[in-house]
Amino acid sequence: MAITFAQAINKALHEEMKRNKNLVCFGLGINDPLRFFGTTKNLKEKFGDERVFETPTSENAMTGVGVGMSIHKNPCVMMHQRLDFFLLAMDQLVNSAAKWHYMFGGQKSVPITIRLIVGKGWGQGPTHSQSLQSWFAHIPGLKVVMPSLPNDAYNLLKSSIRDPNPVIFIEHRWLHEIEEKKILIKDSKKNIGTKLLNKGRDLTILSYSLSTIEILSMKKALFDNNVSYDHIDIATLKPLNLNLLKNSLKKTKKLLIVDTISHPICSIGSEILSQVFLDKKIKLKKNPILISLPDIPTPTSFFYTKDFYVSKKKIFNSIEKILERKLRYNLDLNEIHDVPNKNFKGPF
Amino acid sequence: MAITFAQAINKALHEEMKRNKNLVCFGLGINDPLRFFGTTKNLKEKFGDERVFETPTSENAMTGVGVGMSIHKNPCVMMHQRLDFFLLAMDQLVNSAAKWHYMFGGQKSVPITIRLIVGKGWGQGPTHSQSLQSWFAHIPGLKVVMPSLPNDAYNLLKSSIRDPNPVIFIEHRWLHEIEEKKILIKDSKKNIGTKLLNKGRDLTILSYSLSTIEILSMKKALFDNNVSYDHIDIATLKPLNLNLLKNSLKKTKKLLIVDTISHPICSIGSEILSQVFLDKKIKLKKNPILISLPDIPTPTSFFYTKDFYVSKKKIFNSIEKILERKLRYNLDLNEIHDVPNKNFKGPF
Amino acid sequence: MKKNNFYKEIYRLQKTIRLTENKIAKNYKKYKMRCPTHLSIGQEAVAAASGLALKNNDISISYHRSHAHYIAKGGNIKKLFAELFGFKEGCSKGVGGSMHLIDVKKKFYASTAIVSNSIPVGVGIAYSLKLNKQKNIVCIYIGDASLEEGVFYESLNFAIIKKLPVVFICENNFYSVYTHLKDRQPKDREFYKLANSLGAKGYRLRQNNPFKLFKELKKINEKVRKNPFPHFIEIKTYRYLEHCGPNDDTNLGYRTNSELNKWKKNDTINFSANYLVKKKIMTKEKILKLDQEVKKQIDSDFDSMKRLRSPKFKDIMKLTYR
Amino acid sequence: MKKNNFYKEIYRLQKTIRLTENKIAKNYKKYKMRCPTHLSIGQEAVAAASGLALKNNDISISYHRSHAHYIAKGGNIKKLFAELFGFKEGCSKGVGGSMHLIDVKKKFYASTAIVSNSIPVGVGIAYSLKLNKQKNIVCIYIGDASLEEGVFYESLNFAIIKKLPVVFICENNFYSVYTHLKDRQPKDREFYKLANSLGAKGYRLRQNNPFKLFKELKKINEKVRKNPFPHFIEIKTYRYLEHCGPNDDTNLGYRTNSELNKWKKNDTINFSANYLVKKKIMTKEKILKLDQEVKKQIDSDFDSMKRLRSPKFKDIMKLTYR
Ligand SMILES: Cc1ncc(C[n+]2csc(CCOP(=O)(O)OP(=O)(O)O)c2C)c(N)n1
Ligand SMILES: Cc1ncc(C[n+]2csc(CCOP(=O)(O)OP(=O)(O)O)c2C)c(N)n1
Ligand SMILES: [Mg+2]
Ligand SMILES: [Mg+2]
Repeated sequence: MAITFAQAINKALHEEMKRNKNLVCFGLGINDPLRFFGTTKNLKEKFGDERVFETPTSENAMTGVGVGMSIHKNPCVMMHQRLDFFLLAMDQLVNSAAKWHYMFGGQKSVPITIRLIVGKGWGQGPTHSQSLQSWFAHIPGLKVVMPSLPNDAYNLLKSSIRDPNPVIFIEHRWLHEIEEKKILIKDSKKNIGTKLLNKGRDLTILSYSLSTIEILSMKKALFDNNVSYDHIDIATLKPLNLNLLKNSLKKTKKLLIVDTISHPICSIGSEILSQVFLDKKIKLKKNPILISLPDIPTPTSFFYTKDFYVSKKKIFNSIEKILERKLRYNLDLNEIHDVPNKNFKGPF
Repeated sequence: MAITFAQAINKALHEEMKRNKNLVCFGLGINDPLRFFGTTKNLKEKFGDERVFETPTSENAMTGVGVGMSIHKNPCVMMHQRLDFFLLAMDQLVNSAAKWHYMFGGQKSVPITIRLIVGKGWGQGPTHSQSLQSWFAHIPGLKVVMPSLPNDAYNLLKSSIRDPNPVIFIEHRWLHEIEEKKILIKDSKKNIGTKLLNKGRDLTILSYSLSTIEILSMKKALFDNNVSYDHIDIATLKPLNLNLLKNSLKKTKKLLIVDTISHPICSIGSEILSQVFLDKKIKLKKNPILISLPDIPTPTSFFYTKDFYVSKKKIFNSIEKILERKLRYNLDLNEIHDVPNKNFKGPF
Repeated sequence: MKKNNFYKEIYRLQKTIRLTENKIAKNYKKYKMRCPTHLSIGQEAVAAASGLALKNNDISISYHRSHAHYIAKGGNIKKLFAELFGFKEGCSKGVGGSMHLIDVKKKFYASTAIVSNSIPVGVGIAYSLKLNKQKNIVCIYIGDASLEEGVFYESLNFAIIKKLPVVFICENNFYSVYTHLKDRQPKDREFYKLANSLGAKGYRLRQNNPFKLFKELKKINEKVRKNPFPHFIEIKTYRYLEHCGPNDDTNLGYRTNSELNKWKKNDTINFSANYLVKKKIMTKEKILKLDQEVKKQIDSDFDSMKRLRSPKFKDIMKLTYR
Repeated sequence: MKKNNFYKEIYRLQKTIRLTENKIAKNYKKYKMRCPTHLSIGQEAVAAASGLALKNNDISISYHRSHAHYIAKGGNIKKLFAELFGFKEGCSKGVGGSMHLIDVKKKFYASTAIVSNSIPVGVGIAYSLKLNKQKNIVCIYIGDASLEEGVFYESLNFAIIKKLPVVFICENNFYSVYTHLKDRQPKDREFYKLANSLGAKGYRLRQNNPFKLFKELKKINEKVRKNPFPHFIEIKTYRYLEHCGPNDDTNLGYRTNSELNKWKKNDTINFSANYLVKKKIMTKEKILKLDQEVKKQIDSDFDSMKRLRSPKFKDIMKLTYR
């Protein structure tokens, strides 16, 4: 039976709420009629509205409340329908959650998982589409997870919830309807989350979150062109484990990083490049390429976003450049660039 | 006549306040008895307390107030005695100041300069010592400036104030007492701020802010060891102009980045490395080295900070590693690691 | 404004807002206005009365549900439509969308999308007005959820200690998205009393008679103009459509049809029309004529969108910095 | 506590706090306690009365000026000294310093250095207590500047709608660093009234008679314990020394000697000592003996620091994550 990313999140939340009677979930919209894009369906019905509660529009306080609950007896999952709103809570995140365990000498840790949804398309515009994973990765004390497929969403959300440290769990809104055949249950104690999605010789493509789905959708075209590539999906951005990447690079000696949901400067992409650059054991045959969003806020208009967002064409072109040969590919001209699928009718 | 960094800031503020009758300065502590580490001396006396005003402890609102003043008729300089407090204002910084000009179609810009002081030593600890330049550099719409010497502080503060865009102006607390012989007045319309402080053949050392002072203090020792190096101080971090660095690297083919006031992940250092790595025209002879703080919050204790902060020894060792030869150097064993100079007696 | 003329103007403004919003609602489902859009249908009286109570050089600033405030301050309706469609001719060049409106000439300074985000910006403008000795005021529109964000309190505090010429107009429509006020704030909280004890001057006005509301607001504005000080005005109101988008939403179950119908029965536009007739300020026929005039203008503004061309990303690529 | 025993306990606690802080002040200038340190000398009555009014399993949480609250909740004084010196034996292993104290066993849950930062954390603990059906309360200490941060209002609002067992103790010492309250908040603002109109229960108590204060707080705490609901208590008080550090600071000119002396004349520790004698609860001699006992213990705690060894960074390198 197929399961969507949103259903996988929902399943993980149900199981963890059942498993740990102390776990609490809260957020603005958690109990709305659509149930937080379907991810919190039946949660309140099952576990009551003391453990699953709606909040006032008070992002900073609610983050602190989450810290308080979780240093006391109640680990929690906090959620925000847009990452952008969470900018109000940076004091509690950085000065409290991230540092608590350390600055109080290791006596209390903060088992909080913070789900942040990243918007795209349908005019989300400058303040409803930001994805700040590199901010979070910069802060010691936080972990950062960004799964791309339902299985990882499920397993990583479970391990994040069980992690005694604060975990930022970022979901791209366009992933919610992505399906996989079934859920394979992994060991939920570890933040797994780096894996090989395709195996080849000539090129290593690294991606995460929505970018991974984009690369997956190009699989056939690349196959038809005899492009033999390693495709690595990296779902745990902090702590960043690049072993798989580095091993791959020793073989392919060519690197393309596809990070279509981040601005370029001081990004996860830059960080990965710099770590590869610093490593003595890796010598590339060609300069790597990093694809990211332009260093410009997201525009609202349908017309502008078309070129603001990274097109498949651009990814194909980058591969051509690295491999130094032309590829043949058909782009679906009926595809609309600002919706995740044909049924999506906005607004969020 | 020698002038300190703090005096240079003060001089720039006086001149700009005089030059532009609409300019306003505000911040918590701006009119305190010590006058914001001496940087706002006589400002209130000269320009009155409507243009130079103390604020309540309301970082987020005051940032928005600054945006409001500056989109109307009054450009302004806002200041925070510690960068850490400014975490409360990320919504107004990122969702308002950085995006205003863009998201309203280029009709109103936000000429605000935000001075942030970074603490170090004397037990500033986890929440009074953070330096988040890479966060700010990640956000399109912001500029980021971090001078190391009085001349740059003076000229860059003036150009920042005249810049029609929001500029984050970060001052390391330990720079305030640094002296230069005299102020050379530059064209204040441009954000200059990358310069060669030493010229050589074998190695390029890049640094900014306090790290630059640290490298300058090693000049004689490096000279005595016949180390021939380019020393580049990069004071404007966003927009980042790496031409000088790249030209230097074409010559030296060896790179050491000294960034002793930032955590490593997704840092300015990583960004610079990645940009060098992406550039086809640069081939290094050795892997570069990036020196930064460990990925751990700042501890408070005198004993811990000794090894938490980057020592001169570590810098020397890195140079030895890149040059593949031993250096002779004396470390001042009387130097106390947690104060900028012998007169400093805390607490801030 | 000529004596009694304001009656007509308020009515015209209410109608203009209603018909503009209806036009958007009706056409939204063609999926060409692709951005989150919060309509003010049901809340027009507040915008109309408060907008007309401002002088041309007064400034207003608003939140995500801002079409009405933009229009009420004289904002260009063609540019509003163009903004929703994402054309370069939009009031924000299509970059901002429905939640980021601006009309610099008309001194509608901005609306923003993050709850309470525009509040301190409005207060900063007021500080600037004071510094420049301008005799103008700033009108800051907020929703009821704004009182849940700390920045509201910080901003109001600053406005009080600096005695700034700001008038907060709080449109209390009881809901924040799908959540009723009683689940977000203390049950017996009275906004105007809270404003008082924070140190501002609090008022509670009603929308049911927009003409009366206008006069009350006008009086308050003149007071603030003379003796700058933050005033806070709560006006209870109600949105007829869903939180975001063009549809009815009582089927979702978070509010009842009977609640909605109660407000619809007291629709302020109907009230205004009836009032004008009853008080013999306008005849039924004149009103109908005015309605048609308004409708025609809006139709023509909307139709003009067809003539606009798709803009290109490169048109705005240089806009990040000035 | 035995009947009347609380008199002695309050006095002892006041004295303990005063002498501990004095000890720190006197030794700070040897530059071995190298961290920003905010002393509570002058404010002991609030800490002593409120600390003793809590039960062992009640929780308290505080702000940057927290030594007194830590001690009043039973916090280990040796570990406090060690924390200031930066030893591994400190209550936070030397990682946090003066502004980050904790004593988990005594349920002093934390103090933090960012103004108002610990408030929502305290409220979260209260939510957790409620969920776990514990009959305990959370005492959140704040300064007067806390009311300038929005998060205070957000947190209080949440505590009210969830009916949480929290007691805010606001130590209003009139200053935030060098700035008087009247330059930061509306002149005639009354904190307790503001709390009331936010929807909490507001009180204004006085420190002048610490025994009375204790009884009043005790009563409020029991009320909250029975019917969980946020209570807000303002107590005016005064710090004798500079904002941060061990010195007198009237030379700076932001406050007057006469203001300081007025408060010193009404020193609450003197009051308590006199009261005990007058009410024949303790003789002068007994008090002197107690004083000496307290002093001896503090001296010995402080002296024990000499025996501690310098810790190494690697001892705490693994502490960032659990
Ligand atoms: C900081 C922040 N949190 C959450 C949201 C999501 N959000 C958008 S509109 C809205 C409701 C606001 O309610 P109210 O202020 O009463 O205005 P109304 O929509 O009722 O007009 C919310 C919570 C947001 N935009 N910003
Ligand atoms: C968010 C933030 N802004 C500024 C500061 C600097 N600061 C440290 S203590 C303090 C004064 C706080 O005053 P109050 O709450 O009255 O406590 P008091 O020091 O008087 O006990 C300030 C502003 C800070 N620590 N945090
Ligand atoms: Mg509402
Ligand atoms: Mg105070």
